[in-house]
Parts: sequence; C-alpha cells; structure tokens
Amino acid sequence: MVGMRALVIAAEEGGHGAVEAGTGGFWADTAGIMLVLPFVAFLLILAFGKRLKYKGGELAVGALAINLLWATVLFVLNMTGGVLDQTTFEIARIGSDLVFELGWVVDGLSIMMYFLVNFVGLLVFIYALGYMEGDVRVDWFFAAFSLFAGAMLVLVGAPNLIQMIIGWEGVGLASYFLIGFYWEDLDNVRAGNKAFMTNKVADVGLILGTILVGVAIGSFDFSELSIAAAEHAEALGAVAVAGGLLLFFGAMGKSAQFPLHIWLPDAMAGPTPVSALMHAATMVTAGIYLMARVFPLFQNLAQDTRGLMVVIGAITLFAIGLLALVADDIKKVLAYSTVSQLGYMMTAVAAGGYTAGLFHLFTHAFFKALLFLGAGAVIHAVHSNNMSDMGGLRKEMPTTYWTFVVGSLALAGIIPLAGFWSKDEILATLGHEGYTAVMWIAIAGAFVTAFYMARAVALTFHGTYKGEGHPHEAPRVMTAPLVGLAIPSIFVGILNIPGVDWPGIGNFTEWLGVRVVPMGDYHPEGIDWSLAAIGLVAAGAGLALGWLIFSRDRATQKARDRFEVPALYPLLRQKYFIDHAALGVVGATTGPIARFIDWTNTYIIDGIINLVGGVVKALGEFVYGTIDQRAVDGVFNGLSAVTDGAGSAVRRLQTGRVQQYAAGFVAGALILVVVFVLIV
Amino acid sequence: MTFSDWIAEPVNWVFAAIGLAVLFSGFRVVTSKNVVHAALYLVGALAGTAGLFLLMSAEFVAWVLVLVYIGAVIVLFLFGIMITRAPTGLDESLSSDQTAMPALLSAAVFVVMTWASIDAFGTELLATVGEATSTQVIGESLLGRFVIPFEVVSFVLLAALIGGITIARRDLTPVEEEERMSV
Amino acid sequence: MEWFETWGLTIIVFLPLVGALILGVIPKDNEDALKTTGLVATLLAFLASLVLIAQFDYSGGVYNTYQFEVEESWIGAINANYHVGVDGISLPLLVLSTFVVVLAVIYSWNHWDEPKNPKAFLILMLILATGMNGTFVALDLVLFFIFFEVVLLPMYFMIGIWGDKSPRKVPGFSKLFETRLYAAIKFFLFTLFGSAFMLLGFLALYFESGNFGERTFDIVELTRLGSGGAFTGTFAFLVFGAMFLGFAVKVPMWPFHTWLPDAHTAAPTVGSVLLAAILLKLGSYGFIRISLPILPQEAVNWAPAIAILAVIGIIYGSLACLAQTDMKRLIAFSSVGHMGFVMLGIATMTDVGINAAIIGMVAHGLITGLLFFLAGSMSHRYHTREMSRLGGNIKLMPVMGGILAFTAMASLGLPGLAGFWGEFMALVSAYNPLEGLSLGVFRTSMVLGAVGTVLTAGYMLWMLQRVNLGEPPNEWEGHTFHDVDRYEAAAWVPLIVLIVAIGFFPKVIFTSTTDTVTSLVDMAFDPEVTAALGSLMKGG
Amino acid sequence: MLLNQFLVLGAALFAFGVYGLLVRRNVVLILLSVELMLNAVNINLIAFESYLVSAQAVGQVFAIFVITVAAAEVGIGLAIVLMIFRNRKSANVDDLSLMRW
Repeated sequence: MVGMRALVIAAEEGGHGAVEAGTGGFWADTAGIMLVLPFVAFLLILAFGKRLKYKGGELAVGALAINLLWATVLFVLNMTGGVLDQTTFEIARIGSDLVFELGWVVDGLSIMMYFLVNFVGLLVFIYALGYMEGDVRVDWFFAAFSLFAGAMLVLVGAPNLIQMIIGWEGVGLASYFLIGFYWEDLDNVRAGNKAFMTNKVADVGLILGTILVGVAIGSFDFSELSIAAAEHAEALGAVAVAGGLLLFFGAMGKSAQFPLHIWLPDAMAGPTPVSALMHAATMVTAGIYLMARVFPLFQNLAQDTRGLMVVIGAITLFAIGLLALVADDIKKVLAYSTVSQLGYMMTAVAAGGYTAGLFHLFTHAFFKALLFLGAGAVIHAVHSNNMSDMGGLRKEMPTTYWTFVVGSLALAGIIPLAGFWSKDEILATLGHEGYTAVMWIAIAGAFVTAFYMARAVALTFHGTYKGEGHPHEAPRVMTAPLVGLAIPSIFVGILNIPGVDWPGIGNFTEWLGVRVVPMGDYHPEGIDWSLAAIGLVAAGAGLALGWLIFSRDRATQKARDRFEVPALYPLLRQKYFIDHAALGVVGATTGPIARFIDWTNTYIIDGIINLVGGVVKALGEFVYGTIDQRAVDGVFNGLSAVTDGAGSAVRRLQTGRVQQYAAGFVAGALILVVVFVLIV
Repeated sequence: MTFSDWIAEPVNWVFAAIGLAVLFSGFRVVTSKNVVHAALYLVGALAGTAGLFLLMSAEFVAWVLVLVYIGAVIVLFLFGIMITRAPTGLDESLSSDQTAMPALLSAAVFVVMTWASIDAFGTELLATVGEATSTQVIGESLLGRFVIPFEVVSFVLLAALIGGITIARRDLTPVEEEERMSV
Repeated sequence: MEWFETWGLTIIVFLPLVGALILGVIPKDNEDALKTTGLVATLLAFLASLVLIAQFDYSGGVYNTYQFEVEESWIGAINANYHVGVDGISLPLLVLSTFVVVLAVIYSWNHWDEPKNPKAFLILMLILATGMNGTFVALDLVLFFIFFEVVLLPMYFMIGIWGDKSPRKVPGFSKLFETRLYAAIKFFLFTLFGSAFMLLGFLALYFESGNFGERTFDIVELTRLGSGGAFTGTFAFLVFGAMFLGFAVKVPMWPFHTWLPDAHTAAPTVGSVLLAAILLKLGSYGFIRISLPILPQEAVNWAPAIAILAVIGIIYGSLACLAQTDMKRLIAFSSVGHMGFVMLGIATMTDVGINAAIIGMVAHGLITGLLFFLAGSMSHRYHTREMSRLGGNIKLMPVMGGILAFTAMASLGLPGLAGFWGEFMALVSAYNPLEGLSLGVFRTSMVLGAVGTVLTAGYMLWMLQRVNLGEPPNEWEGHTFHDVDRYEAAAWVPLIVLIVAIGFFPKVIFTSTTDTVTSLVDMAFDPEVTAALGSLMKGG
Repeated sequence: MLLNQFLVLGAALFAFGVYGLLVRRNVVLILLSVELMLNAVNINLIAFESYLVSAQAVGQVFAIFVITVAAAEVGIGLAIVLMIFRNRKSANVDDLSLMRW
C-alpha cells in the first residue's frame, strides 16, 4: 500500500525540478527492508548469537551490509534524478480522523540519513568485531547494537511523528542498554539511567508537541504537516509556536543541547564503538533530523521565537566546547566536541539554514565516527581512557595517527577537508539571517574546536609514552574502517561547495531539496571568501596555539597542571616559568571560564537534576510514608478501628455473638420488608 | 364483617380455641426454663397447628405434620437433649439475661407482618372451607409438576442423613480402635 | 456452528465452573488429573473465545447492539434476565480474561504457594474465571452485579489462605496482623463497600426505569432510555456517584487505592496476576459499559473530577513507587498510575479516549500480569522481595532478568510495545476532550500525565537497577538458581509475543473497539442522536 | 374464616420464634425456636393455599417441602450440636466464639 496523500508538491527550488511522487521504483518500494533487517538480526543474535563464530557480529554486519546496498543505490538514484516515495500501512484507526501508520519515506533527507546510518554503522560494526573480541557478552553487544541501528533507521524512515516517537524511544532504549553495557558496575548503570531519564524528560516535549501539532493539523504525517504549514501558516501560528517549541525541547534532549547535554559525557561509559555510532550517525543526530523534518513549521515562526533556539544552540556550541579543553579522558573530549558540533547544527537549522545544518550533520558523521574509532583503537592499545596515560603513539600506531589527524583537521574546519565547507556554510547562513553576534560566537567556537583537537592529538600521539605496557597498532579489522571513514572525511565537503554544480549530479543542496514542500531555507550562492578566511584564521590560530602548548611533553605536564589545579602546584609553576608566560594568556582566560562552566555543569545543572531527583525521592517517601501510610490509609484504618470499637459497644447488648448476627439479620430483613412491602 | 359476625360462626370458635393453645404453647417453647418442657410445648404447638390445617381442609399436610414432626423430629430433639446432657430440671441460664432487645425486635417483626397482611388482605375470606384436598391431588402434583424439586429434596434428605452420620460419628481413639480390632 | 451463536457465551462463562465442579469430585491427591482438568476447562473456554473472535462481525453498526446475544427470563418477579452478549468493547477484554486464566493455570503447574492444596486453589481459580468472564458479557445489571461479586470470594480466599504469612503492623492497631489476613479483609471490605453503593445505584435505576415503561435491569434497555435523556438531575447525580464508588474502588482510583498494594503484596503469585490483569479491569469496564451510556449527561458533569483523580493517581502512584523497597509492592503501586491513564482516557468522553482506555486495559493486563509472574517467580527463588537484598539478577538468571527488563520497558510505556498506545492516546484525548468539558482541566491533566510517564520511567529503571543489574549481593554467592523453567516459559512467551504484537500493530485491538466506541460516543454525546432517540422513546 | 386470622397467628408464632432464636443460649433450644418459625411459615402457606386454591395444591406441596427440609435441618443441626458438645463439653452458644474476627 503506497500512501501518497501529500507527496504531490515537489521541490521548486531543487535543481532537478519537480520530481514526481512515487519515483524510485523497486528500490524505494522495498526500502522498508532497511528498517526491518537490523531487528531480524537482533532477534537472530539473541537466539543463536552464542553459537556463532563472531558471537553474532557477522549477522549484524551482514544486515547492515545489505542495508548499505539499498542506501547506496537510493543515494545514487537521488543524486542523478531525485527520488520521492512514501509507503505506509495503517496500524490503527480511531473513528475516522485519528490514523496511525507505519512505513517509510524515501526522499532526499531520509536517503541522506539512510546512507549515513548504514555506512557509518557498517564500518563501526566491522570495527567492533575487532574491538569487542574476547569481551563479555559479545552476542548481547551485537544484538543491542543492531537494535540501536534498527531503531535509528525506523526513526529516519518515519513518515509521521508517531513512527518518529517509536524510533526515538527505541534509540533511547538501545542506548540505555549499551551505555550500561558493563552493568556489573553500577556507575555504568547510572550513566545509562541518566541518559534514558534525560531523554525521557525531553520526550515529554516531543510527545506533547506531537499531540499539539497532530491534533491541530489532523494528521501526524510529515507531508501533511508540511502542506499545512505552507498553506495555513496564519491559522497555525499559535500551534506552531507552542508545538514547535515543544518539539524543539524534545530535540534538545536527544541532540544534547544545553542544558540537557548532561547525559552525553556520562554516556561514554559504554564501549567505544557505541560512542562512535551514537555520536556520529545515530542518536544525537535524531534531534537535528526531527528539526529538519518539521522545518516548515519553524519557517513561519517569528524571528524571536527562532532566536531562542538559535541562542540555545550558540550556548551549546561555545560553552560546552570549552569543556573539551580541560577533559583528560579522550572520549570525553570527543563527547564535548560532539555536543558543541550539535550546537552548530541546531543553530544553523533554527536560523533557517536547513541545508547548512544538515550538511554539517552529514560531514560531521564521518569525521566524528573516525575520531571515536581512532580513540577506541588507542584505548584498546593502552587500556586507559586518560590522555595522561598516552603520548607518543604516532610511531606505534601510524594508521590510527594519520586518520586521527585527518579527522581532527576536518573537525577543526581546515580547507579543503569536509568540516571546512559545512562550517563555512553555517557561518554564512548565520550572517545572512541577521544573527551576527551568534556568527561571531560560532567563529570563536571554531577556534576552541581547533584548540582542543590540537591538544588531543598532541597529548595522545606526540611526546613520550606515559602509560604501561607496549601499545601496538590495532588489527586490520579495526584500521580498515578508520581508512574507510578518513576518505569521506576529506572529500565529502566538495559535494556542497556553494555555487558549484557537479555535472550530472548537481550538489548536496539539490539532493536535499527533493522534498515534499518548497524549501524556504537559505543557502549561499557562492563562497564568501572573507568570511571563510576569518573562519580559517580562527581555526588555524586554535590549532597553532594548541599545538604550541601541548606538543611537547614538559608542556603537556604543565598544561594539565595549569588547567586543572593551578593553586596546588606552585613549585611546578616556578619550574616551568618559561612556559608560564605562553600559557598565561590562554590559561588565565579559558581555564577559569572552562572550570566555571565545568563547575556549573557539575554543581548547578547536575546538582539541580540530583536535587530534583532527591526531592522527588523525598516527596515519594513523604507521599508514601506520611500521606499514604498515615493519612489516607490512616483514615481507613481509623474507620475500621471505629467500627471495631462500635462493634464492641454493640456486642455488650448481646451475650451470644451468633445471636448478635441473627438479630442484625432480623433487623435488616425487617427494614427490607418495610421498604419493599409497605412503602414501595 | 364485624366481630359479632365472625364469632357467630362456630368454626371460628374452634379456631380461637386451637389458636390460643398454639400461641400459649409457642410462647412457652421460647420461655420455658426446662429443656424437656420446651420440647414438649413444641409438640403442643405443632399438634395445634395440625388442627388448624384440618380447619383449612389440608388433611394430608396435617397428618404429615403429626407423623413427621411429632413422631420423628421431636423424638430426635429429645435424644439430642439427653445426649448433650442439657440440665433437664429448671435452669435459669437457658436464656440470656438481655431480653429487651430481642423482645423489641420480635415485637417489631410481629407488628410489621401483621400490618402488612391486614393492609393487604383486610377481611378477605378463605375460599375452600369444608372441601378436603384429596391426597391424590397432592400426590399427582408432587410427582408431576414438582417432581424435580421433589427429587432434589429427597437428595437433600439423603445428604443430611449421610452428613449427620459423618458429623456425629465419633472417631475412635487409637486405643479404642485397637480394642475393637481385638474383639 | 449455528448453535454457537446462542451457546457460545454461555459456554465461555460457565465452562470453568463446570470444570470446578468436576474438580470437586477428583480426589485431592491426584494432582495430575486435577491440573489437567483445570487446564482443559480453561483452555476450552479460551478456544471458544477464539471461535468468538473468528465469528465476530467487526463491521460495527449502531451502539447497543450485541452479538451472540442470549436473553432468557431468569427472575421474572423483578424482570431480571439472563441476558448476555458481546460487542466490540467487551470482546477484547473477554478474550484477555480467558487467555490470562489459561496462562495462570499453566504457571501454577509447579508453582504452588503454601499450603499447596492444588484442588482448592484450582477450584477457586475456575470460579474466579467464571465471575470475570461473566462480568464482561453480562447485559443485565443483576447478572452483572452477581458476576462482579462472585469474583470477590475466590480472591478473598486466595489471599487469605495462600497469602503472605509475615506479620504486619497496621497503624491504629496495637496488635500485629498476619499480612494475608489484613490484606484479604481489606480487599474484601473495600470492594464490598464500593459494590454496596453500586447496588444501590442499580436499584435506583431499576425503579426509575418504571417511569418509562416496565421496570428493568436490562443494560440495553437502560442504555436506550439513558441516551435518550431519561435520567437527569439530582437523581442521575446520585446514581452516578453511587456507581462511581463501586467502580472506582475496583479500578482503583485515588484515593480508594490503598487496598491494592496490600492485596497484591499479600496475594499468591497467580492471585496477583489475575487481580492485576483482569479484576482491576472490571471497574473501568463498568464505567464504559454502564455509567457512560446510561448516564451520559451526568458522566460529562463528573468527567473533570474523574480526570483530576486519575491524574492524581498517575503522579501519586509513581511517586509512591519511588519509595518502595518491596518489589511486588512497587509493581502494585505502578498499577495505580497505569489505571490512572485508563481513567483519564475514559474521563475525556471521546472515542480516542475510550479506545485508549480499552487498549490501556488490555496492555496493562498483559504487562503487569507478566510483571507479577516475574515477581512471584523471583521471590519463589530468592525467598525475599526486598529489593535491597536483590541485585545482579540478570547475572544469576539471564533469561528471567532479560524478560524482567523487557517487561519493565513495556510497563514504562516504550513506544512499539503495548503500553505506549494507552498512555499516548489518553494524552491525545486529554488535549481534545469532549466539547464542553473544561479544556483547562484536561490540558493540565495532559501535561501532568506526560510528566507521570517520566516518573514511571524513573521508578522502572530504578527497579531494574536494584534488582537486575550490578553485582549480586554476597548473600547469594554459591547459590545456583534455576532459570526460567518450561512452565514459566509456556506461560510467559505468549504474553511477550502479544505485548510486542499489540505494540506494533494495535489494530488487533482497535479493529474490534473503534467502531463500537465511536457509535457509543455518538449515541451518548451527540446531541442530534440523543434528540432522535429521545423522540423515539417518547413515541414508543 | 378470615385469611388474616391465620396470617396473624402465623406472624405471632414467627415472632415468638425470633424471640427464642435471639434470647436462648442452648443450641438445642435455638433449634426448637427455628422449628417454631418454620411452622409459622407452614401456617401461612396452607392459609394462602386455601385462600387462592390452586389446582395442584401448590401451597400444600410447599408446606410438605418445608417440613422435609426442616427435618433434614434438624438432623444436621443436632449432629453439629453433638459434635460441638463432644469437643467443648458445652452446648452454650456463648462459648462458641469461633466466628469472632
């Protein structure tokens, strides 16, 4: 059953012109297989995983490999001609107007995500074959991992908000399993709980937003939503503000926007491949994806309403980015970095840069997955997460080193790597839409980004080795995915150089443009070289400064001390007096700010959550202990005590207890007789 | 119908005599301080009732009452009294001291029922005085229309029989059991 | 299968009772024969209900028409009839009831709580089954009431005899009570208290119906009268209130819920399961089947109050869960919250809300039933339900731990599992309640209800953390635990499958309910339909 | 003869029975009181029969049923009394507080 109710309006701005609804043929009609296969793998692994050679890893990889075939074909079809299709089947119908459907939508946006999830997912899965070898419960790992990918694909393929919610929470569930993968340690379990609960809080926004929007429009379908937003913008005004903000709140949770980002660093408790997949292609991108899906709703919002979202994105991208400067755990550096990059995407989408935000999502997925996998390889080698236990690994682990450098440069936004193009487009969009201040914050964020990546590279791969044992390069099954991700990290940026149309395939903007409604977003016509230069200078300065400070061992030690506990090591400070001057500028400014942010993060935001948790718990104790057990129950116990007492009093009238009952019986019968015979 | 009309009929004299006797016996059943006397007063009340049945031309039921109740049930009662060694002489403790509440209740029962029947039937007369219902009719009715209740009741009786035996039967102590086996 | 049209429902209702009678003559020590008889009786009833599903006509139609209807004179003097029938609303619940009882029998195959005595226990269970099935098909208030009350006694004995024997301090009393006795009596008194009022309401309806023709207890007839506007004013207010008490205790709604945690905690495993899975639904079903259609105007007046109590129940139940140390008690309190969603759905008086309530009832029956099975099996093995003494369950018993995790997820309303639809649709309906109802009250309810889902997730995760995860406490070192055995598996797998199936394809429930509910709402609350019926009533 | 004269007599007997039921302490005597009440019912049944007159003498048949059931009841009742007496050495209801909560 192909539901094509609202797929008639095709993109006007897209370079392919109007794409007929229902194009895509066999591959689009059967795209649903991508949504199902990982679940099949999940069940099969649960059932037979233990008996297989790779504990089910081969099933997980196999499922995603088949998926990738579909995704690639669709990607190519979309590049060359445009694909637009939607297949749904009804799962419930209440009365005549409330319909729930599941299915899959195949358009530019979802194809991009299908490709991303399956491509990155497949590489991460292959990597995990090596990474998880010999670990506990490998079968369960791959099962949950497949569940993770499957839930994300359900989310991505969602033709309506309902399926979006299903995938959304499915991703949350899988992440709960994977973050708490080593559940023997309750700290990991708590991290999983924290992730799930933070997301659940945000989900209130998603669910209520869904209800508001769905009821107002009369359908949960995205295409209906787009049409309604385009045609009845005025009438939908209030709903768009309330519902849109609620949906945004939901997106804040999944995409770790300030102040709901707190779960994400803790989520590093899971195995590294989980972090890679979670931060690159699944989970955290879901919020951005949701924003993109309901983008038409925001298009007509007032500037100030969107301003709120832009500001939150801006805070996220800068303030959380600073935290990466002080983290010692390499995965936390990357985690804060992810949050910061998500801030870029959110800012861009909220400001109206639909393509810019999504393009950054696209490029970021490759290099962030690359960085995480690289970090995983290092962790695998040195058996520690802390950069203070690393150093000088570039000789032992050349492949990891070089790919990690590629990823870092791409993330820092160095021309011509992928990150440069997408970040530049975000800056251009912000400038064009009038958020100038935010644009400068974003440029400052670029500086910070470059700085902490330089630090991470320096601390991890340069200087001398400080850990124990003799680290070795990871096995080929782990390095191959690194290379596989490094290549797109270098090249995908050119897919969307403003003003450049590649012959026969157009560019990224057009592929996304093949959507159900005309897009009103901004995308630059050509490169604003002055802005690009500013961005490059900021990134370059960050890299240079970071490199300067952290590239040598003595400086490394000094830097860590300076960043973490400045007051405790006066002697050390005296000893490295030369470095002190160089560090002074940066240390005196960024250090305290970062520490302050870290402090607020730990004590205020986390504190509030803990406080709320404690209060809720205390409230629970109070409600249960005092109100329930004493008051409400007390009333009833009191009543029965009264009855009991009254009974003893009445009993004195009669010596025989049986006869007391008999007397009551007679009296009752009498009353009944009086009522029925004489009165009625 | 006035009282003089009523009293003019001889049959009502009979009724008055029997009725008073029944009432007196009934009263004594519940107040007598001697257990055996109470049982015997019940015999009196039942006998009087049988007489009333005859007045109402229900011969068969009247004889059933005499045979079953007076002949069997009362004997059972007397056995019960003997076995439970209830004091056969005067005994103040047979009744409870608090009689006010029960008296009030039973008076209320009487008042309500009387009121209800007078309210409903006033001075309606009985229809069939003088024509005895033939036993044949009752027999046909019992084995015709009411055959299933009849069977059920017989089953109940059987159950009561078995139940009574089971409950009242005393389990022998091991010593007694042994003695019995040896004999 | 012509005969099934007339005999089907009677078979479903009374087959368990026949089974109970047969059990009565099987010697006590022939356990296999006892269990087989019990299983066969319940299984046949379940199969009959499957035939019912197959032969049911799902095309909807006007509300107040029933299928497989039987009407025979029963107590002529008060015009009470043996009138049974099913429609789209009762069908899923009836099937749920026959289904869960089968699973309960299978589960009890080798799980007998002290003092064992399978014969008595099975007999009680079968009587319970008759009462539950009967309540869902009764179309006569007297019949309904009798079935409603038949359920009480077996459950009372189950709790009182097979229940938890530990002593319990009750505030206000100096002596200690045995938990099972306290709980059984509390359960009995609470429910009886409610049903006494309910009976009053029924009687009042009976007498009042005399003003419009012959006095009747017939639900169909009363519905026809009620939707035509026959019962109004103070009379309707009082009657609704009386029935409300009866049903609200059973649901249970805040603040009539305090019997529930005690009863659940004290009851034997199967007792808790049946209590949670079916008995609670009798109350909410009563609202839908009796209160709403017969007194529609009054229902609208009461709706905000019901909604408020429901939401208090949601928040309150969840908060109380956070303070529990006893696993079974936690699950019991969670029922208060979940049934709050059901009642919120009903209170909106919309088709969406009532559909939400029905699927919520079915889902809660499956999920919480399974949770109680699990809690029972675990306390069977650990000999404690104190969560502080548990931990690392998934390490000691991977399969059971896995099922527990799955069920907890289902219980917190994870989308894609059965529990989600009831909660989500209740919220949808609360956003858009029946026209004329206070938007303020209901939309606030919606927000608070959504907050309640977060709390629900909180305590479920907390429970998982304490029971399932982490290292097992030292206490259990060296113990070996038997993981899920085959009887447990046989009882649980069908539940799991259904939870997933309904989660992904809720149509299996809605196919049956949606048309009936829509026509119910149209009939009860659509002014045009009401007016038409009113004139019809006056004409007839 | 009036219908009511029998009904009133029956009511009076019934009331006596109720009184005895409530006031007697000895279980045997309580049973006697119950018999009295049943007897009152029989009077009513017969009276109504001769007032309404049915072809199949329904009232009388019912009276017979009552008598039969009463006999059964006495049998069981006395058996129970016997057993209680054997266990408790008393037939006094005040000593029987098993039904107390």
